[in-house]
Amino acid sequence: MAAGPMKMRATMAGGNTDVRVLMTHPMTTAQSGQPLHFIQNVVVKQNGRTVIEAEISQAVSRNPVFSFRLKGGAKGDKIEVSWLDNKGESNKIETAVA
Amino acid sequence: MTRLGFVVLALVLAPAAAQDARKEIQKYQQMIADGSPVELFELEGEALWKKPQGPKNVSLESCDLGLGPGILKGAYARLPRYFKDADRVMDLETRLLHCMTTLQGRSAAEATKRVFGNENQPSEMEFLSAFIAAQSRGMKLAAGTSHPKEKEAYELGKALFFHRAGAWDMSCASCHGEEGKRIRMQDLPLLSRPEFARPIVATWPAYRVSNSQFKTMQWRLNDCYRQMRYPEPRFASDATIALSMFLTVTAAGEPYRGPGTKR
Amino acid sequence: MRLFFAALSLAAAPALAQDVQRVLQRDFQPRGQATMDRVVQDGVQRVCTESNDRPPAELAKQLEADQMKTIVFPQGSLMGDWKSGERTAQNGRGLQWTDPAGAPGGGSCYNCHQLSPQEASHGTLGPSLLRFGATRGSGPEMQRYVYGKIYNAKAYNLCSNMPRLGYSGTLTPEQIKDLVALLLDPASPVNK
Amino acid sequence: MINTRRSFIAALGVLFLKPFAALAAWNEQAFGAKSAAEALKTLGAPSPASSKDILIEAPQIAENGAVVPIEISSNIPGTTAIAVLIEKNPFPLAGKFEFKEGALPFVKLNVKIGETSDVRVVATAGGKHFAASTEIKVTIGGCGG
Repeated sequence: MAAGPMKMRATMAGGNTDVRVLMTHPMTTAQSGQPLHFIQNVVVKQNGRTVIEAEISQAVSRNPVFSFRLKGGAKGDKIEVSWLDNKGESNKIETAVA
Repeated sequence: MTRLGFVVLALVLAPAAAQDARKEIQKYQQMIADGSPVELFELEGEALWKKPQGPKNVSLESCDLGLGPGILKGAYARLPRYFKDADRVMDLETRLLHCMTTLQGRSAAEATKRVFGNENQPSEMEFLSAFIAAQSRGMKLAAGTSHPKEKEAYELGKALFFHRAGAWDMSCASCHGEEGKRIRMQDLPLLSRPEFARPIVATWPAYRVSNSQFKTMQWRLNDCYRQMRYPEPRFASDATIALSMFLTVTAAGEPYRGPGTKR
Repeated sequence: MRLFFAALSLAAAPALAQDVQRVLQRDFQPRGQATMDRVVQDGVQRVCTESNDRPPAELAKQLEADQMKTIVFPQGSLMGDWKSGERTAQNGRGLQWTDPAGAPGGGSCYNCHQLSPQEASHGTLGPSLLRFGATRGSGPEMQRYVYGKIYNAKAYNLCSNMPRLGYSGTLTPEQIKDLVALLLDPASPVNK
Repeated sequence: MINTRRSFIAALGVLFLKPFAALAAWNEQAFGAKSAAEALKTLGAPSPASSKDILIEAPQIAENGAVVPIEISSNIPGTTAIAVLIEKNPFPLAGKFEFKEGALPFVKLNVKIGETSDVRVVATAGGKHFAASTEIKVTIGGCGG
């Protein structure tokens, strides 16, 4: 799939917030013969505040899936995850902690 | 993976013991299933299910998959089954095709123009299969077995499974007819036996990590016949539905756990 | 459950081989080099399907003899180059609708057999052929046996799962000779 | 390398459309490094001390290198960053995660591993660097047809 939709689940588990996020993205490598196209930045926000900043390479698998864990938190917290790729395309998703 | 397979693998991958190799491959399979992007396909499939299309510009939302118009929950687990309105046994893709032509007014030629997609552009059938199959998670596989045409399909599927032809004299059983065999490193389940058919049928359709593609059961059968050196089975043909019927009835009772994630 | 299946098989008669042939003709289509003549069973395929791969001994003997007549043994040495043989053994292509017609195919040997010990990714559908020549010798008789077996496995065991690689046009005589060398040449990794 | 920094004009466009992008940085030098040692030097962690408090949960054998799941967590107090390096990949650095106040040093992701390789994880805590590694074997499946 070309770069596209995301899906996210954020749930309370053992007093912490578990975040699982799926991103539709080709993540093509320089070796694949296709134009290099991959996500470079991923940012996780909790109630508007940045909690995780990631830089990633083309070595992350196609259609990336990440799990993160936030300290504490509560049901209803707003979790936002956004990505930006090497072509300047981006996407984000927001969900409330269940 | 067979016991023998693991011994060989472990010898090659010394010093890991056979038991460890078995455990590690199981762990790999478990972990790729946990970290699977398969839900992205379900999401796109849901959007396509609800999208008005075709000359009649309607969505598939009133498509009857066997439990009544628009009822998705558990519908996939009951397929293939006989449909009175078409007087035919249908699997999921065949039924979807039926709804595309009857509800949306699309031609069969247009709707089947591109049934198997690729990693850059999955097909409509693939997205829809992901979404619909997912609505049967936890439901026991129970393909139709009471209508005479359902029984006929089962018998035909069974006969096809053991029928030897093609440039390489193969039947499905040439590879899937003995316990504990593998092709290269790939396990070959003995699909005519319930205990081996169950975990396989319960996890199709599936996301394939080796090529990042979502694959339907129709594709699975099509690609088997390609490798068996046969001509191509027609999409949604009675032969393919009969084979699905034979496999699904053999796997009856297994709770559906798909869409799966495979190597 | 058992009762249920018993009832099921009573309710619908098993599909007959002729029915299946008819269904294949109707539900399959030619694509690329995979033409429709491939779904027409020949005598071997029919007998093996109908007997569930256990043909009556007399009939099997007769049909095996017929298959033996299809094998064309080349003049001169049957030992080719084991290095080319290894490449052919690794190659799983040929005769599929995705393969270009006429292009040299592979033997798909590793799909089912263990050969060179260096190749860990081998199947188990067929017996291991590790040290095949070292344990069985590599004289003219053995060369002839191996060549013939690869050319048409059904001449030796009527309902073998092994494709008739020469008879079907999958492999050329040169390629089969290279595979003979892979199995029998003392320098081949198979025999090291 | 084709993955040059986005041009200024492109960055400007992104700035107006997507404010998030303007803040993003991507360490081109570290990601372009062709060895793990070079990448670590660029990250300012040339010789991390080995630590048992970095946990790497991964299968020792992967049936397919295109998707290898790895779960990483650090029990080193005050961990603020985790870097993942796949030694045998052409560009070993696969990712770098910065954990701010409110995040636990934990991440699970899928990576591509070209051939059997050590996977090294480097954690940063209190300005110091720690490392742990595990080997992942990549096998071949399928029928080659």
